Amino acid sequence: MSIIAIIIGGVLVNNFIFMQYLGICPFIGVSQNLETAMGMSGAVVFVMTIASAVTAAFEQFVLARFGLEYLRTIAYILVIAAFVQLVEIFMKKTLPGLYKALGIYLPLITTNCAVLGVTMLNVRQGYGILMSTINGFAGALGWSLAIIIFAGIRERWQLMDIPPALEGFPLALISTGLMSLAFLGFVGLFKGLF
Amino acid sequence: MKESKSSLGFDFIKGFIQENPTFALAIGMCPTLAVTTSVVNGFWMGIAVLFVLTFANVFVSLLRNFIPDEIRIPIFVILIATPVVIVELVMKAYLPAIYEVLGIFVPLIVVNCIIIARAEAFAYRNPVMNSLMDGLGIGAAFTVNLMIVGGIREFLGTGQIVFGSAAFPSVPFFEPAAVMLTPPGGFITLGILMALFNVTIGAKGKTND
Amino acid sequence: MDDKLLITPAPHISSVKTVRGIMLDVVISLLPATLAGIIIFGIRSLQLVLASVIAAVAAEAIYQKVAKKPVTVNDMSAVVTGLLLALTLPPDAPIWIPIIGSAFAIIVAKQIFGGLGTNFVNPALAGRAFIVAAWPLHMTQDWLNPMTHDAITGATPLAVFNNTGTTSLGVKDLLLGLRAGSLGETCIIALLAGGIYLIARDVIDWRIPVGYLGTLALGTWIFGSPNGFFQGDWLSGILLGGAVLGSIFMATDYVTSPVTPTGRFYMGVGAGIITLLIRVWGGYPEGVTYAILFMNLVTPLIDKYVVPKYYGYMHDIQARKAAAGGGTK
Amino acid sequence: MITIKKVFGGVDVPGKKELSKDCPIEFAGIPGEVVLFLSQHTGAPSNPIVKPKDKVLRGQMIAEPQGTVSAALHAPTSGVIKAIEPRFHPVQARMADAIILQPDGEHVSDESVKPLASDLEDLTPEAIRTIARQMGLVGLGGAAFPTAVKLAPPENKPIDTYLLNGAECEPYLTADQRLMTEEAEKVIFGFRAFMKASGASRGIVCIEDNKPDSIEAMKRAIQPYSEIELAVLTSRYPRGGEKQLIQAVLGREVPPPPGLPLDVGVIVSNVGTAYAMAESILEGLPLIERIVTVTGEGVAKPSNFKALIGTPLSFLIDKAGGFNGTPRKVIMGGPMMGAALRDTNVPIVKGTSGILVFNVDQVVEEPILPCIRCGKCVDVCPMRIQPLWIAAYSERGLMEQAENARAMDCCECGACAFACPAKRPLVQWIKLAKAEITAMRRA
Repeated sequence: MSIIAIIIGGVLVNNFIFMQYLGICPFIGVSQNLETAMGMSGAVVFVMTIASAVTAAFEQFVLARFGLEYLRTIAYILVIAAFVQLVEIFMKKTLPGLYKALGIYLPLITTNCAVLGVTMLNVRQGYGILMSTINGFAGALGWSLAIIIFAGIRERWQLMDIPPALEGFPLALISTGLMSLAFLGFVGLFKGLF
Repeated sequence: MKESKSSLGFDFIKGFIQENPTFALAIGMCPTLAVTTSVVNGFWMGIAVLFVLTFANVFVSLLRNFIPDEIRIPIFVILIATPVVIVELVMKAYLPAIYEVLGIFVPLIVVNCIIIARAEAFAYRNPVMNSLMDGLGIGAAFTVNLMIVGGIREFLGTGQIVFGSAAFPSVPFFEPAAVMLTPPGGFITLGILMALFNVTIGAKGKTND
Repeated sequence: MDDKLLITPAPHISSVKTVRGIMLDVVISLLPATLAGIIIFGIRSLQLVLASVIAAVAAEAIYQKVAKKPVTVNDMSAVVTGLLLALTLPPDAPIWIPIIGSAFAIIVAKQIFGGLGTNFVNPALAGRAFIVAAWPLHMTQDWLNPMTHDAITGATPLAVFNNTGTTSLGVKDLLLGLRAGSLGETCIIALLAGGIYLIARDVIDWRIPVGYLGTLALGTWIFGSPNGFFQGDWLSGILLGGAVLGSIFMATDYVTSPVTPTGRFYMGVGAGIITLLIRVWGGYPEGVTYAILFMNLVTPLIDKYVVPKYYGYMHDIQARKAAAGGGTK
Repeated sequence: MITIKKVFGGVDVPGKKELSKDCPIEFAGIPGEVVLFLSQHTGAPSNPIVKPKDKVLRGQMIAEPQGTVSAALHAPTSGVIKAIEPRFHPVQARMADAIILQPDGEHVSDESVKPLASDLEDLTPEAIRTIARQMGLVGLGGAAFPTAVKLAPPENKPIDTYLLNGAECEPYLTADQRLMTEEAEKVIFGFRAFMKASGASRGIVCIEDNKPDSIEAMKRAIQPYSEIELAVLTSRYPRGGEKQLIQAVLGREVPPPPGLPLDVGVIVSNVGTAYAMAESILEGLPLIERIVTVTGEGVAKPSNFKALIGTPLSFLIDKAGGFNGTPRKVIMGGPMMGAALRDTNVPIVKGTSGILVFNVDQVVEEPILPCIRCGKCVDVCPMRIQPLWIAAYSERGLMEQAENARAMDCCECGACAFACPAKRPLVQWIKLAKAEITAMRRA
């Protein structure tokens, strides 16, 4: 499966939100307006890509070598938590601008199901380090596309009288359902072509 | 660390109404949507979360006086990850079919907001017994939620609900809507259920954050 | 005598256009296609259309009664949704499919957001996507042969075209609609008549259908034929399937299409590209529903970034250049 | 002659000028009471220099301008000052101080009312400006901006073209049309005075093509003057807006607020103002009378009056044959930008160009529906902004977002609300937003 197929797969065909149910909580929590959505997307793309690479490397050089696959869950979550902590410290010093922009989202990301989810998917698909990184990047792109589109839609809700019972989560979930109906069209896209 | 003096019974019951993880607090969305394609899947996922939650609550509560405040999150993570690994191994051994169906969502229990939230908000501040009841209560409520959503989606999606060999109704009396098993169906069903919850039970002055 | 004077803000006169008038125009423009569907596919089409429209209107009335909101059924928007949904169905679909489809379209895709003007996806298409996902067999097999009304054997003309890049149907058959296909999509002449009526009545913007069909034709011409680029039969490409019905009546739905003319053209082009993607490389024979739904999702972003250059825009540009120029000097 | 067919947004409105375009201008006569508001122009209100019970003559100054951006007030007829008290102001829709004059019926002119010059050669630009200030001249197109200030552009902003606005794009109103047709020479004389005062080397008279009689008259009047051209524009609302006229005739765009036509070297004045300038110079008559069209299906005999400033509406409507059927709406100004009035015993002010009376069947009372995002308002907006978003933000009180959506650019022409199928009062919401934003900026 070549790189292009993974990218298109991650963004359109099996989008992390609309097709794989991953990363729903921050998706609904942070999509009130476009700026925060873009900020979150930046953080997620950055973290998911690097996290996939780091966990894939960790899998290959530590877990596989010493046969500790059963510790995968603990190992991965600790690696991700540590990695996010490291990134925060590193960015505070060298990239203050980017840090300030992503600041509030970085700690949030460790509990984002999508990050741990993609690392688990990489293992299931049997991807190497390069393929895992690309898959992490593609998944993050798909996630970002979804949240940016949703933020565009939700910005208009401030101009509407939404029934109180539906305010917040219920309407967000139903809207995500409607959006995933549209993404159903991409099922089977480019199958077997690349 | 103020210790709340709530009764054990209340700790168990509150999980169902005021602090219903899915419908009132709206946390733990990913598994609630992903695995609720059938009552059985919902049930087993609920049990897994129940076990992990209770295990974590008890141990956090046991060690709450020894955990330094600054690094409590990594310790919580370890205390949660341990039971998850246990569940993974047990399920892989005894319920391979279910484990295969639940897929990556069993290990994902580690990042499930419900567990970290309960550990942080309750177990870290309350005695063991209360934490145990709280874990059981929230876990049981979550299981019931998953089974309700799973039941609706399975019934509408396949026309019948299957328990092992028994199936109710034996022959579907309508053409099942396969969309209920797909993500769109899941999102819309849960959304409508949450709205109904807000309109009925939740409406009694409880603000839904 | 004076106390009865009305005090309302300027302007005190307004155009003859009303929301109800616009919806009425859309219904009128859909009648030729509906009639053609009934003639080509038999009385079954009429039953589907009636069931769909009645279900849509009933769903809106019931929801608004339950939600204790004023019943706005007479603005005809529910009638339009029901009619549009019916036209996209296979003629032999069972009667309960348009009923559930319309109910879903009106309640879940439109009313829960607060009624007319608040939904972000085209209700009819959301209903159709829901039905296709729920009962795929009905929606991919219940085709009928034109005029003879018997079930077709083999693939639909569009599926054949997607695979072979050619179609056995002559342009005359395509224009008259004598082919298997959805109830209202086949008779191109009737659709074009409705389209011209809407453009003449200034109800829809030509930029969406032209952008859509133009992009689809270009794309089909480039990628449409299996034996090499730039040889595709683009005319059959746009006359087959639901492209004409979708681009004239569905993509131009006010509430879910961009507000600026340029934005509308981009929506048309985008929908054309996605339809091509799905038809040539996708998993379904027809991509019109999903293309328009996807562009509905992206419409708020188009509206946010495709903004007309306001009056006096050039001055701000020159002022900024001068300021920047001043800075570097 | 330049003909301009290109349109820049705007809407096709029913002209409805046939009701009164052929009625010659007639003097409205002297009403029972004349009410002169101290603030009936843009800028500081004027200062009264008379006391109750003073006897005044026609054309005598009764209030002096306060500061540079202000205008003088003169007695429209001879009589006694009854009082200086607050009265309901039709345009500002609130109580405002006004000088109440009790006419004596003799209509005797003050001795200052005598020709100041017979030819422009012996008047310096500065002299023209002081005459404009002394005679209380303000723009009669509706904004009522003091003319003297307009004729004094700053040095760094030279004026190369002066536009005479005879477009009168508001439906029903025919005041400018009658003025151009009957008094073309005086209008051009006043226009040349403006050009001389502002230093503009080129003048263009702009008229919409639905006024053939005015076009003929003005073409003959500008014959001897090579520096003045005639531009005929296809009828379209709001062709007569200042910014829209500059864009259509000269292809220039005024910078966004606080930009002024000065910034692109143009000044625009109404034909009524030019005529008042000519009257001031040739007869020494201050701005005490103006042409007002009383029209609409609700008036028995639509007509164009030369009415005294401060004449109550009821007097003019009775002069125009009274109501024709029961009135449903009385509007001061045109149907697109005019203000609906509570009752008819309010006076006309310097900026009043017309009085419109609608019966029940002219007034369409439709419910306000939710916006269906049809984009008609975006298509017609001459300022090329998006009225639906500004109005939606304003409706919800989100004034910062309304400001970001360029609410302050709105020229309040009403084209969007006219075109809106959901009959939403877009202009009302946008005006509310503009007021809030100005208040926020000041706070």
